[in-house]
Amino acid sequence: MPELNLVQAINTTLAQEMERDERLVLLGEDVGANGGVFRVTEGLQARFGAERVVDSPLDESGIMGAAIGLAMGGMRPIPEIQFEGFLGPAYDQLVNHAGRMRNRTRGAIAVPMTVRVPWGGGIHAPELHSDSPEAIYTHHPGIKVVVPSTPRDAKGLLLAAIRDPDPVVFFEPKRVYRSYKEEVPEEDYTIPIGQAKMVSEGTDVSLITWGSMVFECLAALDNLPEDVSVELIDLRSINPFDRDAVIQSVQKTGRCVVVHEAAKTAGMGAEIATVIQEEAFLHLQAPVQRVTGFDTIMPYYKLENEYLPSAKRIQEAVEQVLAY
Amino acid sequence: MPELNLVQAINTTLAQEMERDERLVLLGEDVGANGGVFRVTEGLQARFGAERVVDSPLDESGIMGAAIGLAMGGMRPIPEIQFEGFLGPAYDQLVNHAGRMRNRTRGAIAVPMTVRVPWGGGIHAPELHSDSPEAIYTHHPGIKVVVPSTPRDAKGLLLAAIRDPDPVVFFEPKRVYRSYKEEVPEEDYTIPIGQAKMVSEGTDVSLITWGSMVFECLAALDNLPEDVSVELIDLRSINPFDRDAVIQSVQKTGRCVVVHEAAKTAGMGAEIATVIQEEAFLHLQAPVQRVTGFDTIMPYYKLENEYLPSAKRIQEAVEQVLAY
Amino acid sequence: MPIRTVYKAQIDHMQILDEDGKLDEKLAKNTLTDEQVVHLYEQMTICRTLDEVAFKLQRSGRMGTYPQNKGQEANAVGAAIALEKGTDWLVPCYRENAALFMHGLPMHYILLHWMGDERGNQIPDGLKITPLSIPIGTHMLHAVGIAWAMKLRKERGVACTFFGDGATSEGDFHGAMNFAGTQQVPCIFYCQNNQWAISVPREIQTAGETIAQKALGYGMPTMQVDGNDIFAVYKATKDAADRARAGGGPSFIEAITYRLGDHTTADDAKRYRSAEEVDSWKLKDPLIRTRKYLERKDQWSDKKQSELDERAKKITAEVVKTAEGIEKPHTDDMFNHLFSEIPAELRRQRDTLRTHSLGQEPGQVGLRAPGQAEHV
Amino acid sequence: MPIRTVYKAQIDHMQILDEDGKLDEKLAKNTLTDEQVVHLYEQMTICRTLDEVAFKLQRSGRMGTYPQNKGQEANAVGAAIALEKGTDWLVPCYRENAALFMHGLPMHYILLHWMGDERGNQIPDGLKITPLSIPIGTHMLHAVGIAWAMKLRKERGVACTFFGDGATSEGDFHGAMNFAGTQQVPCIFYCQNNQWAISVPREIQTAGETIAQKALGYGMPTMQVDGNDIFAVYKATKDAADRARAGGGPSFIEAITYRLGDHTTADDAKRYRSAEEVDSWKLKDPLIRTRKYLERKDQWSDKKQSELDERAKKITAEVVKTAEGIEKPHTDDMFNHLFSEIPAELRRQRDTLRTHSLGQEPGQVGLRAPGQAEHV
Ligand SMILES: Cc1ncc(C[n+]2csc(CCOP(=O)(O)OP(=O)(O)O)c2C)c(N)n1
Ligand SMILES: Cc1ncc(C[n+]2csc(CCOP(=O)(O)OP(=O)(O)O)c2C)c(N)n1
Ligand SMILES: [Mg+2]
Ligand SMILES: [Mg+2]
Repeated sequence: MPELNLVQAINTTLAQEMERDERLVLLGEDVGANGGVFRVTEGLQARFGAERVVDSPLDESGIMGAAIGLAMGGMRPIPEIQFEGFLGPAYDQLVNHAGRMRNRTRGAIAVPMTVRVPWGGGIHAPELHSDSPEAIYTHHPGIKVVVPSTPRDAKGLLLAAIRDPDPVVFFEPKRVYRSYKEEVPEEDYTIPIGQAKMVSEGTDVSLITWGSMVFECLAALDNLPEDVSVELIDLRSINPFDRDAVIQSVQKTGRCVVVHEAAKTAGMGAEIATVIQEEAFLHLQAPVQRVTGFDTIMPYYKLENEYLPSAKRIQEAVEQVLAY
Repeated sequence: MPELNLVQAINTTLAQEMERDERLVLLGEDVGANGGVFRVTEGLQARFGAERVVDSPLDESGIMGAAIGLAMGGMRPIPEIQFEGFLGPAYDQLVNHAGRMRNRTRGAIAVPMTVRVPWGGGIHAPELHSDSPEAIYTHHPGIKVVVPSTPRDAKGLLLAAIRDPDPVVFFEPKRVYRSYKEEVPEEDYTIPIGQAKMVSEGTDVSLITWGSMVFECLAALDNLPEDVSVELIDLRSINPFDRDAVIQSVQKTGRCVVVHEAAKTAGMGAEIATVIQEEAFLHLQAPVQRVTGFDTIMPYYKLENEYLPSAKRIQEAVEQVLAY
Repeated sequence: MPIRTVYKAQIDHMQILDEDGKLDEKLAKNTLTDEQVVHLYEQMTICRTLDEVAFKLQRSGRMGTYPQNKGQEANAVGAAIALEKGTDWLVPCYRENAALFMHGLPMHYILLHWMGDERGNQIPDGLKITPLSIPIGTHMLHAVGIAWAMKLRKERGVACTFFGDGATSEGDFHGAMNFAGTQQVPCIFYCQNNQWAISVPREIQTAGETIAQKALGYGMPTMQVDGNDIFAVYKATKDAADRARAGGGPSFIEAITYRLGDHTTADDAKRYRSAEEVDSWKLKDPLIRTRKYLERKDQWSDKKQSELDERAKKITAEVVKTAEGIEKPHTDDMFNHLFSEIPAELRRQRDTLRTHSLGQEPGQVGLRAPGQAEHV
Repeated sequence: MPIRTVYKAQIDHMQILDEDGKLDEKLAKNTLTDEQVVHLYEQMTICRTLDEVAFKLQRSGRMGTYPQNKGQEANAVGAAIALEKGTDWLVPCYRENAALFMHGLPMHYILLHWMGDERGNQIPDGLKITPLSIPIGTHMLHAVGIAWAMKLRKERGVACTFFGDGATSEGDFHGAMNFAGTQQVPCIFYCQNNQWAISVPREIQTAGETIAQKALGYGMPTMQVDGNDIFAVYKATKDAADRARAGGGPSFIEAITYRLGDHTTADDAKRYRSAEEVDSWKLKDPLIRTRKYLERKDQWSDKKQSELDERAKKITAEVVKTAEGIEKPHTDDMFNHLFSEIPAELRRQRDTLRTHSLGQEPGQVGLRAPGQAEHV
């Protein structure tokens, strides 16, 4: 099995699936000769031609709307939005068209497409290049949202997303792109959307997160006393998310910390905490705690590390939850 | 004191404030000769001229972006977006520019504007005319969000919003526009953004809501046994919301139901429930319950009433929370 | 060269059938046969009758807001007959009812839609039609994508999208035009410039002298036609479709027309436009003009007219009956079609019709056994 | 009339100073004095020196991503000198550094910005400049609003907004052009068409033959200029500003130019464009051409050049020192400026630097007494 980083895993998976399914078309800014600004689509235009790997005009709403039309016309588009901050102009097409089409036509018209979007902070990029808007696209019904944190998961989730008959937003944690390698099976496999991954089993406290924060949580675990048994869950899918995994874990541990990069208020941490208190109320030994970005704009990079949840902040929250 | 409905209260307040402050400019689709599709700006163009009450091209992003520029240039624009469903095209300008400008310029440039938007369901309108996206604009830092439920509150909150040095989204519950009248003082008064209203005091359960759901909650109260003492709180401001009022109420009652029109998942109900369990954990006698829109698209009007929280659903949740 | 000209353009306006029903024979060559004209006249009449019926339904509380097509019918029928049913896609806004009917949409679908029922959008299999689009100016991008798909799949189809003058101000109009141009997709942009976007007149919508000139920025062939003239509409659409099929890419058509009614039943056009203006446009009504032409060619009579009126009444009465005969949808319907497979939590919401989750023993609250899959 | 012409247009391209430094005297009349040309040459040289310094800062890890202006400097300085400092607004993208400096922005602000510090956007009082705009194509609407505000306030200022060829594809470009046209605001749309949007060439960006023709759709005066020619840039901008001040509304300028460097320090332009293409544009470099002109007019010498180079080095070294001397911002800074008054919960987050709320006695967890107001 080859060792791949996240960029390579997505790249090879795209190639593999484009080989298998002629309906796949990639479109986006700089995805062609340049191979994308993160090189995720490197070599694909040379291999599959400029008809299937399309450099688009600089217009995210156009990319999204045209992709919706391509899907309605029988293709399986994979639009790329260059950074999650530029989903803004495409928001209306995504939530009000892609997310509604099947429902408003009572199943007559579907929009099978996978929207690939580099996501999250941690790479010292300019403004609007480090956000994490997963809660936004989860609150709007009709769109699936996934955030793989490792190359192996990325492959399985990407294949599941592409083959899903509905629109999926596939957020790619930039910080992980080249910072982590693992063996990725060459064969075809999918990971069901909506299934969390148990990263480490534990009995004292549940730690729930996704994306690059999985690694920050792992770092936090390293600093915790040996006898603290943490159950670390990588949610992987945000919409729908694995309620069962979350609830069962907290029913077991009675304590929970949710960690995400996005701002706290009305973020996914709130939903997860609420589901826990709704469904595991009598098991809870302490309030569910949120370790998240602050309720302010993701700062320019000098303060980026202060904004993002750190291993230290996570550790502190875990300790306090345990001490409650 | 004149008895006014919500439309009249907003209309007269706009006129009053335009008289006082020359920097105010209204802009939007059909706000001029037509007085807005809900007649909220009726008569204002005739009174203040076409330079201050501007019929704009059909372009919500343009309206929002130009309003931001007007604010940067020293005016106090009041853009109207015709229905909340059409905030979609204006989303990027609103969250990524209006919401960020002060912070990204470290206070050098501000965007004082009030975005008026008819909001919510219940009037049997076509698709995208009945949504309630308050959680979206609350999750994105930098924008204040208010939802007055009565004419008197509307006046006080609108004046506070217009005079606020930062962008405020002013959601107007359509269902209330002409369905409720009350006396509205003629004099100038503001209601601080961030301050909830105690609609009725109680000791058994806190019922927290906003917008037209205030009236649905009142209807639910009518159907509850006399001896059930419900504390009904009209949140009025969503961002920031009155954490103190919520927490203190639940510390007293130990039980809480949150009601809103928007879809459940990642809606404001989650944030409120989470804050409650964070800050009043040991007082909670039962899980906080959410009575909300379902996690699907607001249906066309034949099923609209089935989608929206009803007095019956609210009553049921209150009874179950009490029985827990 | 210090100053040199780098670009030149010119836009023409075409009219074939004038307001008195007189035809320009040269331009009319190879356009519509008399038989076709009769057919289009009938379609326009039925559509207008439906408008009247729909208006009454709304007024009597049996239907929600409805936008009449009155006055603009020539655009729909002239374009529809120039396109191939089942091959070409129609991507409408909401003032092209007759085009949809001609391409196979059962008439009661339109009423169902405005009666607040998504099943009015549940386009029957085989029809190449997208549902009415409520958010203005956003659906043209879908037409571009559909046309693009046809190009990639080497199908001969063309996508024709309809929209109003107001829609040309939206950002997505710009995107659609630009993508269509750069990808050279077989797409026709049909703008029904009816002079108003609700209460906003064309002059406030854009500072350009014409709408047609907007296409110049995208290197797209463009022209103006008299949109109340079925011949001109037909010819412009047919030429654009032929060009698209031959690989010539997209085209833009600005059709000058007028809505004779209110914007919708929720509107009162008297608030913002003069009776004189409306009256002057009544003289240009496509129905009157087409009838005059047919009379001139001895293809029409009062008898035929009253037969047609009778038939239109019967058809539309039947349509109303069908639409009103359809039972209110089951609440399940609002959950079942969000995704191809309904997620577990949404299924719970559907089955319990509630979002709150109390009422069961804690410990078994709505939980399935681990790993137990959900199937619909 | 069956067919009649309803619209005609023509677009011209203007060059005054050619690639060899030769001037078209007639067109150059009333444009730049020799003294001004020297000044602009100096400004361009300093800006280019800053580019080189910035590049090295990035490569040595002392600064984040940086977009060089190299090759495009004539646009910035030619436009800046045509506009009135302190009266007219500059609403830039990120390749107009020299214009901002000429209108008063301290040079270290630009470095601070790219060093990941919002204080680089904290425009000093009195300057009419908006900060660099990262999201492409969105800031032109702000220029329109600012211009509109000046019109309403009866000020004589003009807003000039800069953007690239790629930016013209965004929906907000369309909106900005349309609002500017309908409101007839004093706004200049200055498009630096440098042939590329990162790796996407102009031909893939739009099917139009020119970018300038995009303005036709909005009824806006439009032209092309040689963007590496300070005279042409000056004249086009000055004419547009004069027209705007006289109430003539907005104008569009497409300036043909080229970025000689990579898109940013994160880019490698060799992946997508040929050395021949870059070489051919090196010959059109505005610095070379301006120097040739000055030499031709005996206004320049090798000595002056080495003095200037020396001075540029000193200035930019000073700027780097200033920027690097500014201490990392306090974490409070990311909270203090979100709103004019900091809300209570955000204040708690600022003061505790955490989002979770445990650690105090339950019952007093982070709560203030009821009614106790928060003041900053
Ligand atoms: C995005 C969006 N904004 C606003 C509206 C409200 N609205 C409905 S129709 C309309 C005017 C449309 O004008 P035009 O495009 O000329 O079409 P017409 O109705 O004249 O056929 C407006 C503003 C909407 N439906 N969608
Ligand atoms: C809305 C948005 N989409 C994408 C990007 C990423 N991006 C940054 S610069 C750029 C190309 C800009 O091209 P152009 O407008 O021609 O300006 P140039 O860089 O050539 O000066 C892109 C795609 C962005 N910053 N903003
Ligand atoms: Mg119209
Ligand atoms: Mg460029």
